[in-house]
Amino acid sequence: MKKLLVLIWLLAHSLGAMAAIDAALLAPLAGDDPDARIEAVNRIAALASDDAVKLLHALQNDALYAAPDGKVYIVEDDQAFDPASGQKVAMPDGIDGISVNNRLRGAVEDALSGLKLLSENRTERLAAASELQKSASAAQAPLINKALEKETDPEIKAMLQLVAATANLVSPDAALRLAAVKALATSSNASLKPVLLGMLEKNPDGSYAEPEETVRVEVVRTLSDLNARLARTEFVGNLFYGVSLGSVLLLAALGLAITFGLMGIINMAHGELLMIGAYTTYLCQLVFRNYFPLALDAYLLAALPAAFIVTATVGIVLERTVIRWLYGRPLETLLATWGISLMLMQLVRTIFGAQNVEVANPSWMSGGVTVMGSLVLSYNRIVIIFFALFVVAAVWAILNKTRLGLFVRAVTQNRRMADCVGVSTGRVDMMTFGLGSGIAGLGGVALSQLGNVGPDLGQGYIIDSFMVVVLGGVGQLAGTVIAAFGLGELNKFLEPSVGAVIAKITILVFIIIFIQKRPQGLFALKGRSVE
Amino acid sequence: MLSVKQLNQYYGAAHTLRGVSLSLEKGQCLALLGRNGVGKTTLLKCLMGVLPVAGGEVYFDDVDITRMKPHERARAGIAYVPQGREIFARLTVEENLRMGMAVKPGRHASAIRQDVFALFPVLKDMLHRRGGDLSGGQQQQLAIARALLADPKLIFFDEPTEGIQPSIIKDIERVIRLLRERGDMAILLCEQYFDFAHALADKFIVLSRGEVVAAGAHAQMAGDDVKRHLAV
Amino acid sequence: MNAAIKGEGVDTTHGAILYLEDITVSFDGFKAINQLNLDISVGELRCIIGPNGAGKTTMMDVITGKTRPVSGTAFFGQTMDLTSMAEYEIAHAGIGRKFQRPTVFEQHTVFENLELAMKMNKRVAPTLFFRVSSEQKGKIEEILKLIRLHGEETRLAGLLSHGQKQWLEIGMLLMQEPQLLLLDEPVAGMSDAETVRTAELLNELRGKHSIVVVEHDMAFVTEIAQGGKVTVLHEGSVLAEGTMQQVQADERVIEVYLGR
Amino acid sequence: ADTIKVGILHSLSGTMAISETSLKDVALMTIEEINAKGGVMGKKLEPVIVDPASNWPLFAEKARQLISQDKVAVVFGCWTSVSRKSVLPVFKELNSLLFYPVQYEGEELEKNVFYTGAAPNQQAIPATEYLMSKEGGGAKRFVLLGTDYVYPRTTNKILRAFLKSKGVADKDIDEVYTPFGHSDYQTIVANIKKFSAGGKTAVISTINGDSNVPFYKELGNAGLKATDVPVVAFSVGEEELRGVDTKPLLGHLAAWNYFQSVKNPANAAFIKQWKAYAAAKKLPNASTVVTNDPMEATYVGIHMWKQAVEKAKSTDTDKVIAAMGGQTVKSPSGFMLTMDPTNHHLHKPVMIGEIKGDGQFNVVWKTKGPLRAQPWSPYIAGNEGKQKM
Amino acid sequence: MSSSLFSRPAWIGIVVCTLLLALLPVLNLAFAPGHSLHVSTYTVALVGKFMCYAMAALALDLVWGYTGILSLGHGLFFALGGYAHGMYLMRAIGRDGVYQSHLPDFMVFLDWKEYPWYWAFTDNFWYCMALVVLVPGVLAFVFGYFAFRSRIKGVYFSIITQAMTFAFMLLFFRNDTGFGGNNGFTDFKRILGFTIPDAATKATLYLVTLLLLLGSLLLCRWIVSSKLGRVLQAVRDSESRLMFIGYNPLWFKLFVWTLSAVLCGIAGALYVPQVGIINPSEMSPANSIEMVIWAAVGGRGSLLGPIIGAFSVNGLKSWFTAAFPDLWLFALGLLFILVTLFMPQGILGLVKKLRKDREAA
Ligand SMILES: Nc1ncnc2c1ncn2[C@@H]1O[C@H](COP(=O)(O)OP(=O)(O)OP(=O)(O)O)[C@@H](O)[C@H]1O
Ligand SMILES: Nc1ncnc2c1ncn2[C@@H]1O[C@H](COP(=O)(O)OP(=O)(O)OP(=O)(O)O)[C@@H](O)[C@H]1O
Ligand SMILES: NC(N)=O
Ligand SMILES: [Mg+2]
Ligand SMILES: [Mg+2]
Repeated sequence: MKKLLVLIWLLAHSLGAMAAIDAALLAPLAGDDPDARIEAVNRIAALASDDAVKLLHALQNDALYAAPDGKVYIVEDDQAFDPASGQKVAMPDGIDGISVNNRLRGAVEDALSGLKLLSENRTERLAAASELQKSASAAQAPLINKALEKETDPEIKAMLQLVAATANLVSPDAALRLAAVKALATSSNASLKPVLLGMLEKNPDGSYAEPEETVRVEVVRTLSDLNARLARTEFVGNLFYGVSLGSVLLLAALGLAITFGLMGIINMAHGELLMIGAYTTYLCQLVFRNYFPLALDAYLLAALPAAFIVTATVGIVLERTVIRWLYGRPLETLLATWGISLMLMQLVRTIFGAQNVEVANPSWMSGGVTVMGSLVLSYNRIVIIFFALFVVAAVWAILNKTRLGLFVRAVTQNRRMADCVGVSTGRVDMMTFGLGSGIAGLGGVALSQLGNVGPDLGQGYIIDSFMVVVLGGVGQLAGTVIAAFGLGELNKFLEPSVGAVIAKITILVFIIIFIQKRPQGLFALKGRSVE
Repeated sequence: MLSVKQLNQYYGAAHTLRGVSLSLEKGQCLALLGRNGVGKTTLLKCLMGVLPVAGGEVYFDDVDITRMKPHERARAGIAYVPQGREIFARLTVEENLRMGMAVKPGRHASAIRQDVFALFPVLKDMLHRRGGDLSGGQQQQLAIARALLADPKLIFFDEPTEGIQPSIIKDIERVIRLLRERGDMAILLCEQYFDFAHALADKFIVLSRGEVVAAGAHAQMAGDDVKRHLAV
Repeated sequence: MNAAIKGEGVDTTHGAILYLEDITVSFDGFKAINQLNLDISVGELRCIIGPNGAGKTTMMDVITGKTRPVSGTAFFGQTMDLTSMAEYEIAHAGIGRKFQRPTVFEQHTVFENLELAMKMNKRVAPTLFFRVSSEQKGKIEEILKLIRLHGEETRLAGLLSHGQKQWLEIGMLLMQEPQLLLLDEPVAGMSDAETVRTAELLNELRGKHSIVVVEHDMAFVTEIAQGGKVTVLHEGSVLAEGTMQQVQADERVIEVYLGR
Repeated sequence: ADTIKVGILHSLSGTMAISETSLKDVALMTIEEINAKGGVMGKKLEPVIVDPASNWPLFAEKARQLISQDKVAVVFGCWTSVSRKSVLPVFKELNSLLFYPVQYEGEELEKNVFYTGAAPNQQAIPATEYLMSKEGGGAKRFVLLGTDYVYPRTTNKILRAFLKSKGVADKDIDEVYTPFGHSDYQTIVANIKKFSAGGKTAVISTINGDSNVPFYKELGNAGLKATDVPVVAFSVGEEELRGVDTKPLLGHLAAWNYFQSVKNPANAAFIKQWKAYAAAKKLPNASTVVTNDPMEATYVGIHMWKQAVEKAKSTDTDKVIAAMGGQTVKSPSGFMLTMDPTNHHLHKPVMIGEIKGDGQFNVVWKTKGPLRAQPWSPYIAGNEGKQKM
Repeated sequence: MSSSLFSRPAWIGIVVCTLLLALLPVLNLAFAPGHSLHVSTYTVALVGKFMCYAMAALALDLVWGYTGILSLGHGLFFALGGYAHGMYLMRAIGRDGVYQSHLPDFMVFLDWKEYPWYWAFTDNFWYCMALVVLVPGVLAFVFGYFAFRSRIKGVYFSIITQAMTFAFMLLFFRNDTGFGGNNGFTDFKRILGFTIPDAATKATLYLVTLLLLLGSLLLCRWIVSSKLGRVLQAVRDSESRLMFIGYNPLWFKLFVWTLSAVLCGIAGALYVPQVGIINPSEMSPANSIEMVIWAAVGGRGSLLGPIIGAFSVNGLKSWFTAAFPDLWLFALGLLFILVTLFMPQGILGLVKKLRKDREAA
């Protein structure tokens, strides 16, 4: 409905005519009659002037204020402007923000996107067109046709044609409807489905909602195309979600793959190292917010080395003070690291409070890219997938291409002999544990971009991390990677049909059964060397 | 080169080494003899720094190494072929050999010297097999090769012929002889196989219940006194 | 449960206690044992020699069920197919083994090691209700003396020296009273005098048990082989078989094993 | 004794510490305030704090310890319904008093408990009505999304019955549960998107605790805006939003009986007092502390108990219970709240707020005055006539 | 291992402790509150709970300390025993619940009209007691059979036991599963007709727990000091060697594993009426890890150690959570670290060492 109003107004007035905003038009905005406010928005939009756009933007961004006398001002950086004249004015007393609720905000958005459809700027038009794709109605046909006439860009044109076709579905002209249904065969807009299905339904009197047989045949065909496309989208979606979950599991588990997988420390404080990594990210954000607000989006890049260093340092301190006395007694490490875990959690709780702290995605990681019509792949998840692969590659290189890697493996297999051939085992232990902890810190940076940052963050990942490492085969990096992505995919393909809990239970049962088949995990070592 | 004075060691309350003293010069081979359980391995472990000593002193090149860690001794030029091989079971043969070069700075440790393969050809065929999968004798060869790769100044052999086929025992004998004759190394050979030790040693000591009960030069080695201490 | 687990009645009517036929064992394509054939007669003491890596230990692994061959058959007596039995079934059927590396229960005392090995019904309930009889105690004493660990029976086995562990393991083997003893390098790490003692012990056991000994100590092998057969393994198959003199004179054996 | 002991039973560690720690602090602040004004009947209040560590059996043990060992006169505590259920038998057995400050599912009336949070008709039902109204977006389809435990289950059962009574068909309602601590909402958000293709959809979220942040982050990144699919939450308040970047959440809703953004002198004083207290006690993040509904409910509860004790002139449980009925407190929500003598629940106003960029709420709807609680929802068959103790 | 498992002082300690523990409820009933000899109901309840934990720790020691099988899932058996007993206790509430229905409250608000099939006969106390033994026992047997047959060992075994308890926790958290979801069972009224809050009922439950704890201790002692005990330790140290001398480790492991699960289940069953609630968080992996910690702190592989550990860790926890509500995690965490570093054999190990040192001196 609201859209219809906007568009009628837009048409009724000659587009592009410049007119100052009448104060009378503004007055209802400050009032509290919701319908009047919406009508005011629409009338302002109909002015289609730069001032109108500016005003609507101000309304959208909570920058529109009202004085006690009912006059409306735009306030920017503690400066008040009169929207009617655009002049800077003295800040009136008792000025208060005009509150916007969802309904009004929706109306403003629609008005703006209608205006943008005729904008000079291609990106704006494109955005407006894809916005319209989500919900188009018959009343929009004239505007869309008008925009279509002017439009030269093929991509936007194709979009608008689909929008026009959607609008034509309810046209009284059967030929138009037929053409529309045909045109929509390439659409992947899920909200078409109920509309098309509705055309196939029978009225109470037994006649079809869509009277023409030929159109109905076409509807069935389009529907099956649409369904196929949606199914494909869903499949790709699940695939992506699985990879994404897998990369999270992988980042959570990688550090443990080193401290537990290679060094044999049942590190129950691993989760807390993730948490410390996440809190370091938070601190980096704070520092940037306070000292480099202009470069705020770069805080994450600074957080990576910072988190690595902080967690590696914590790891090294733990190793030197506690863990180093426990080599060769893996179960004791469970006990001591459990204690460490409790202390670290409480420490963070004491310093930062029990509540979660806010870590925002930098703007380049907010939102997502739309593919296949409707599937949104969020940037933060895409970035994390690539980040996970990068970290794995780095760890792999360190362990297999450097002497440190060789020494680590030698020390864990036969500490005493490694010492006897000249390896400073203490140093290697320290560096390895530091590395594993640092990697956990990097994992924490990634996790901070997806979920909570709170004292309990680590507890949510510790079990999964152990499952991943064990399923992959202790000490097998490749196994860890495959296990993480395998579990991610399995989870995401199960979840739509059975729900999150049963999916998780199924996965745990799967792990139990899988270990029966391969008692040493996915990449089991075989032969005498194991005994 | 190596000089040990009045070494004492305890396992709990058990006094395993009682005032053991010995000395060894460059180019010499000292045979360490004794029955099972008299403390031979324990002595080597103490000299390598794997076990702490309760009393006594160990000098290597006139440096007091009594309190040094094993890896410090290894870097100082001591290599060890332990009883029971102590191969890194899940490293490949190649990686095991590389570990032998752990004492050297990274850039000198890039390639494995080919002469060890001349000595133990079987290792060349097995380079990519895991150390733990090898047969007992193959592991023993690997352990010796690993020790030699460190280019040590002093080397401890703890029963190097144990489980080795006769032809390779001869090879090992040749190797040790070669090392001795090269003259740049001191060798401490702990051995139960008397003939083997006899063939190589310049001098010997016999342990019994942790005490040196006989010592002497090569010539006295075949004497009855030694036999008595070795008999059951 | 089959007869094997009760440990009674190995059918040796054809005079042989162990038959290996065309056994092949492969590790990732590497043939550790290749078409191996071997018979051991009842009461025989057979020495097996061969280069390091010839497959001697692997052969014992096959006999004791530790390693499964990719092809071939292994029979204990006429009826028991070893390739289809579990390790404990084979042990219970009457095959005892001493490993190349001494393996004893390090956290148990010497006495307990022997007690655990002792021949008896080794299922859960009998074990739970077991009490050592004085006769059994006597037997353990006897073995303790034999392996010269008398007076050490309350020490933890883990604290023994290498050679003492070897002895203990032999003692455990004897407690099992097996029909067939497999000894993998029993004198490795023993002094010459001790080696002589072991040879005496084996000579004593000769005839009471069937015995297979793997050793590299030629003096020892000569001592115990006496006139009996010696088998030389090489690259997983039998290279030569005969008396000690014959084998030692064999050019191929000298070439690959004894050296010049 | 010259002091009156009062117990504080909130988790200071474990998963619930996130929410409950600030209730402990508010309780301490209120006690300090009362003591500063002379205490109760001339005696100072002495708080006894224990940490039940988010462990339900430990709640029972600690409750028993407070009552029988420390001899407290009253206990302020609990957050989750399960913790309340686990301590109930103890309070009944030892005939002691519990003040419970959190919104819950109803279906309960206990003589020993005073409920200062909302019952479903004081939160869930008005919020749903709002979503169906023109101003609220006129939602026709509903996703009932919750954490799988008694509070969301029961609330959704009531809501389903309510929606049915408003003519919403079963196929237009989707009920989804996730476990506590669930953190991967990709599939669920994708499903919401799919479901919303079928008509104007709103999400009613009874997600509790840690899961809210990942849920909202996913929602924001998937491009589901409040103008498309509004989400109304019953367990997300100012405190929870401290841990979230709220820019992508603009316009999503929450229903409570109090918001920090409510403007009135009582609230201004309450906020000021809390901020000063946080700064004085050097609470972590003292500069950014916020107030929220359960904190307000705690504050009100303690004051009401004080008034009742003074009226009864005794801390004896039965006397205090008798005196509680009809007590009123001018609350920071701006309304005079009354304790219902028959059902031990507060009469509370209902407010609906939209999330703003600064983590506060913009109140877009509220009731004219306080509503009486209906702990036994009339939408559930068999509950008629159960509204009294 | 020495054949006389408990030394003379240990026996004296056991007898003295048993008598002291038995005395607690008597002092509680015999003396009025305020009397200097009075022991508070709270203390008695607390000690009752600790005894249940001690029994679980003892059961864990049998598999971990003696057989080397580290279970990170024993909380599950404890909880299942608790749930089995809890089913009876729920049925015994009758129509006294909030909804005054014959069904438990949670079934009413899930709209269930009848008991699901697996609740059949649970109104019978003895049937539920059978379940207390059978449910953990059968589950452990089946799980153990497959795991041990596949020769799953070490951390692999530990992790799948953790997966098992985690899976069950998620399952029980679901309300649809029919065990009360997150809330679990609570608000019990009576047992075998006796009112649960009654002091006499409580004292009886307490004494039954004490007797069963003592019984379990003696049973375990008998087992570990038999030859079977030595076989178990051999399983721990060298399983493959054991096979080559003719033992099938599968049945030995399965025997102790199942027995341990059953003991744990019984402990859980005793716990529920005394604590008054059972819910799925008992199955959380953290709870199982805590059990391991009790055993380790006390000294594993010694039977008495885990009991001492369960009492001391839980005692400290109870005290700390009240005395230092903001800091107790530091104290507890530090305790675990210090015990590991300085008392590798736990409290009992330290005591033994001190005694030995004194004898030596
Ligand atoms: N870790 C230990 N703890 C206690 N006693 C030990 C330990 N290791 C060895 N022993 C004892 O110390 C003594 C010396 O042992 P050692 O291994 O040095 O003997 P050895 O001379 O090398 O014997 P072998 O020829 O059998 O190798 C033996 O009696 C042995 O039982
Ligand atoms: N699990 C395995 N994986 C790979 N190779 C193996 C494995 N087990 C044995 N081998 C190889 O099989 C060959 C035979 O080994 P085996 O141990 O049987 O030799 P052996 O005759 O006992 O030698 P030795 O006299 O040195 O003890 C060796 O080359 C060994 O490296
Ligand atoms: N009552 C609640 N929010 O659990
Ligand atoms: Mg030795
Ligand atoms: Mg061999």
